[in-house]
Amino acid sequence: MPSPDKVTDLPSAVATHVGNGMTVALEGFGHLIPFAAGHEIIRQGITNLTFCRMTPDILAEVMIAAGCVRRLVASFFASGSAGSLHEVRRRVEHSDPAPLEVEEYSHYGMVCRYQAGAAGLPFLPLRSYAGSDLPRLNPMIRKVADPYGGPDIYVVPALRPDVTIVHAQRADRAGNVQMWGIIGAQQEAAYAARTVIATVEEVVDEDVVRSDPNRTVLPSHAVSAVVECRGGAHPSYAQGHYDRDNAFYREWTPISKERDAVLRWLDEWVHRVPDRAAYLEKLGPERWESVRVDPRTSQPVNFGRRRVVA
Amino acid sequence: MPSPDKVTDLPSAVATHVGNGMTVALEGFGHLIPFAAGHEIIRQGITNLTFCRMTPDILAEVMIAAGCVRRLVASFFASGSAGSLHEVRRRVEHSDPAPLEVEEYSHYGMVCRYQAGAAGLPFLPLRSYAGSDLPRLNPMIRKVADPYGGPDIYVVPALRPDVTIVHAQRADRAGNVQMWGIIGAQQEAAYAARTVIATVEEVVDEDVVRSDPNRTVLPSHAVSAVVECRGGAHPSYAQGHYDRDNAFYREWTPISKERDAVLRWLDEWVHRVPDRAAYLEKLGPERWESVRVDPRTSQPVNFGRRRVVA
Amino acid sequence: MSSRPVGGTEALSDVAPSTTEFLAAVAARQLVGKQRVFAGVGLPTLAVDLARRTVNPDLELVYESGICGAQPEGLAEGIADSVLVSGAAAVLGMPALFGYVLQGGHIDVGFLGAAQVDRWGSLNTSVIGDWDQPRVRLPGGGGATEIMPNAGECIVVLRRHDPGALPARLDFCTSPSPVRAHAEDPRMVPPGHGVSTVITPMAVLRRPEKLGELVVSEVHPGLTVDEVRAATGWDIPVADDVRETERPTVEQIRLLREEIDTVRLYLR
Amino acid sequence: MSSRPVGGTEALSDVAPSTTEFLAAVAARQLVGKQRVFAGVGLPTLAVDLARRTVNPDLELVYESGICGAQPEGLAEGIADSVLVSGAAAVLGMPALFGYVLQGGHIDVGFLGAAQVDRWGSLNTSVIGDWDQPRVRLPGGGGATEIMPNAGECIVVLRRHDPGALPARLDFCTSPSPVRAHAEDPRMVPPGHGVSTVITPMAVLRRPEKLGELVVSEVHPGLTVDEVRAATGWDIPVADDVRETERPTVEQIRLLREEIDTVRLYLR
Repeated sequence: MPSPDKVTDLPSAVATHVGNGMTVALEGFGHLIPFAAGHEIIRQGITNLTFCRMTPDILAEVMIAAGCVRRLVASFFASGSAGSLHEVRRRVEHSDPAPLEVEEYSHYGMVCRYQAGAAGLPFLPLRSYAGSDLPRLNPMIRKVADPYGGPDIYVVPALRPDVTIVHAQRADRAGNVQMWGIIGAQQEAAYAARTVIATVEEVVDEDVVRSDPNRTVLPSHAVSAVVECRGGAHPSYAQGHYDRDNAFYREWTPISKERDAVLRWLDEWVHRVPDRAAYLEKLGPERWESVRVDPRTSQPVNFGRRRVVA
Repeated sequence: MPSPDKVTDLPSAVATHVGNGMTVALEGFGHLIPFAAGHEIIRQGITNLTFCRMTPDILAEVMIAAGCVRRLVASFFASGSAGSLHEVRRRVEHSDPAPLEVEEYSHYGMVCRYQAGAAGLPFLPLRSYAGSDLPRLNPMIRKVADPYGGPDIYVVPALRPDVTIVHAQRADRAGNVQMWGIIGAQQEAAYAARTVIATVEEVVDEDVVRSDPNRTVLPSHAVSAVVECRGGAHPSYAQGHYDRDNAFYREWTPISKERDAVLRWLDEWVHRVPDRAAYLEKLGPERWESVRVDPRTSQPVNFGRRRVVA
Repeated sequence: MSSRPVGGTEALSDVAPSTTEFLAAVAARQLVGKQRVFAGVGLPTLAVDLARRTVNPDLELVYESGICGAQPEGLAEGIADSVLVSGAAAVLGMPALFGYVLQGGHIDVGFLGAAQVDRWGSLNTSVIGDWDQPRVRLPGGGGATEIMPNAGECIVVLRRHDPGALPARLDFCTSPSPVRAHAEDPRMVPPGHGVSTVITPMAVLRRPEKLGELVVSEVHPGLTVDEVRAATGWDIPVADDVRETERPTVEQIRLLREEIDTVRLYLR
Repeated sequence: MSSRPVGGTEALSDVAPSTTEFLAAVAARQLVGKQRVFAGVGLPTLAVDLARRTVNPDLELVYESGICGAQPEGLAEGIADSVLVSGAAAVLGMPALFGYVLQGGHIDVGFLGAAQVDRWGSLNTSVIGDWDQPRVRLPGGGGATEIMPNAGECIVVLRRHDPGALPARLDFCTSPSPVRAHAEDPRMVPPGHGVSTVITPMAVLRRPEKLGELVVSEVHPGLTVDEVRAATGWDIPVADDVRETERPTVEQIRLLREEIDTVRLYLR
């Protein structure tokens, strides 16, 4: 059964689908963070993005520092689990070198926004925010009356990115994307978007994907472009492929503290690096060895095959 | 790590958790239908149930015929994909031998009801019902105003069964339940319930489950009792274990047409059969051979193991 | 599966098609150029299989059971058949399938059946007679209530063409046309077109306007426009370019009989 | 993992615990009899690990990243660490984790951090200073805004005890106490208790009533009730049965240093 081949390279995928002023979501909750795609957006000099990401982190820092982002829509602003995002802080606290618009929700608020966007709904309700200051500062968090007689309940509006970019372990050429380990809200963020780019560790034969259809997080109809991009989540990780580069995260904090250091880093690791292969080469085999993981494979399950009746 | 052992037998699980007058959901969308559990409910003479099942089918017919059910909450009333449910029809069309209350939604309406129940929400919105006669007949389908200025939208109320029963391919003794193939709305129906019984083809070692945590549909905290019950979905199927017994479905139609025939069938196949093992024995090895499937296994994925730093 | 091209022009000769075969062949032709179809069981199963072997090898089959991109090795006996799962591209839970795939707008065509279709393409699949004490209790809305507003368009296949199946007024509206949604609230008109095509044993009816009504578009060989109109429960308009329905080709019939439904599960 | 019982009574002698060790040991003791804990990174990681090795080997660890029933082979450097995934009982997507597990009421205890805690146990994790031009921009709500109303109870660990961290008035309320929800609308009071316990470097504060305020419950060895009250930003009441905080045992400190955090990731 032939299917349209969606495999392309990252510069083409970004050039085709990401433009100035768009609303762009790059998701991945501490896992499978699409760093390579973010770097390509920087290299292409795309600006004025409304950048959606539940957990802005080093990826958000570099994209903001590079001037790609006008507005940040997010729910937790920290590097890794707790470290400060100094580039974000400079802009928010001192408008240095420029202000940054921030639209803030909680994690589940963002998840519900993506869910509503994915399901073509105007909003979804959630049991948060009663008594919080967040709704006062974010007028998009509203309340509806419960038609079944219960108390009012807060709702958040659908989020519909122009483009969502995710990284995954594998996809076939048609764009059926499989991931495992922490899958976060990627399915929702992708279905919420008009266009989806999936970077993957491996493009695999469709037989691999079809041997385990329950593993598919994004069916091909939800995906516009597939890019094979080994190591595309570094310095975050890809479960079973390579581990998080914790040393990188620790090294980032002093860089983050000085804007000039961030810009130097961008020059060295993004602008002067044509693609992820070159980035990994620059990183070097020793560093890569430090994040290698040993095998621990899932036990296969049987999907069965109907026997031909003689 | 010791965990509470939730493995029990089916009579104990049903006797402990299912009582007269309860709201009980038995879910499984054409796959993994918990027939064995339904038969046990019949054997225990439980009555006055509000029986929730998106697709009432032969399972609903036999439970209704046996006098277990007062009210049916559902979205598609047919045997398999299209055959009439004559026991349901007799009651609805002629109150023969007694009336049956029916509360009717669409499929997604039921899914949203379970989702709302699972998530502790009073209701969820969906883009159905505008112009339909269903809301006029079912006062639980209501509308809310969109606080973002869009048109009104229909909502359905949370459904919170006292007990949800599902069948799955496997679980560990702690109650981590894994299924594959069609997974329907079982996760939602289970999380919506106060109590969950999972019947499974196999109780497996926790290492099997933990080798593939993304396969877990119900973590142990959502499950009260685990029952090993091979063949527990017959005449429906368990992907990779045995196929649907299509002959059984075809044989059912003439039985369904006469209440006496249904009662005779109940006597022979439910009341006089102590448990599923006896049922399968009565079914016979030849019949079982007719639903056997050949292997077609998933390709394993690597979850990785962190290397010990020397 | 084979996808060898059909010799689409040779006339049908000695192999007289059954009504089912005729309907399946007509239905398959509606799928030219479509990407994703929400397929039901029975006649739609034959139609999508035939379409994939003839006019549209890339057609993606999606089932309300959660299966996307099915590549069945055998004929499915239902929308939840294990043969649709083995080798599929994806199996999603129902919240994702109904919420993200269908309500999210990814389905081009939904195939629906119905007991009654009215002039606006609203469907009754719930009851014949009164709701409280129906003469016939039908299966109900199922997924059709969602497919109708959310699929790009819906194709209805009817096995009868008479004023009972095509009445002036439905006994019950299970799956409303956008016309009825508009009547409830003009702002609640759904994204989908609603019913675009009704295929009956007598004719092909089409509804070109989203808020318009059905017209007689094609009349099956051997029947007249007047016969079709007389068998319809309202005064149905006739398209300016009404024509005779294209007959199934020999190759289409051969595929249905010799490759698709060799066990005569649906071909009767 | 080892779950050998702790010799819980011997006095701590020559191994002086650090503040982190002390807080972790106090926090671990709060987990007696609890089933499922929503664990954060840092001190909570030490606390839940210590609890599983001592007072509660069956404690189920749930992370907002979707992981249930983690059995890490190493110390996790974050709530999304791959070691939490490998060998876990389940990994769920975030809609299921936040919707069904947390909002559905399956979490007994949530561990939270905060920049500021007020007398009702409301938390600020958003900004110090004004929202529009904050002096310090903090990480924000994250999952805490959901954990607060939906977990059975919340335990807050603070690394400071002074009127800045425990102010009379929050600069911003990110995660409200049920008291604040009640003030907005008495019908919107959430299912969870809110903050039950605040563990600081000086004391253990408890909030026994869901709509009540924090009281000084335990004072760490070497400190007085008056010192604790003076370091608190409001006139905090003192429990009738206030007592000295139990010291970590030698075995608890040994476990923390020699088995749990051998690389001194969090023990500083």
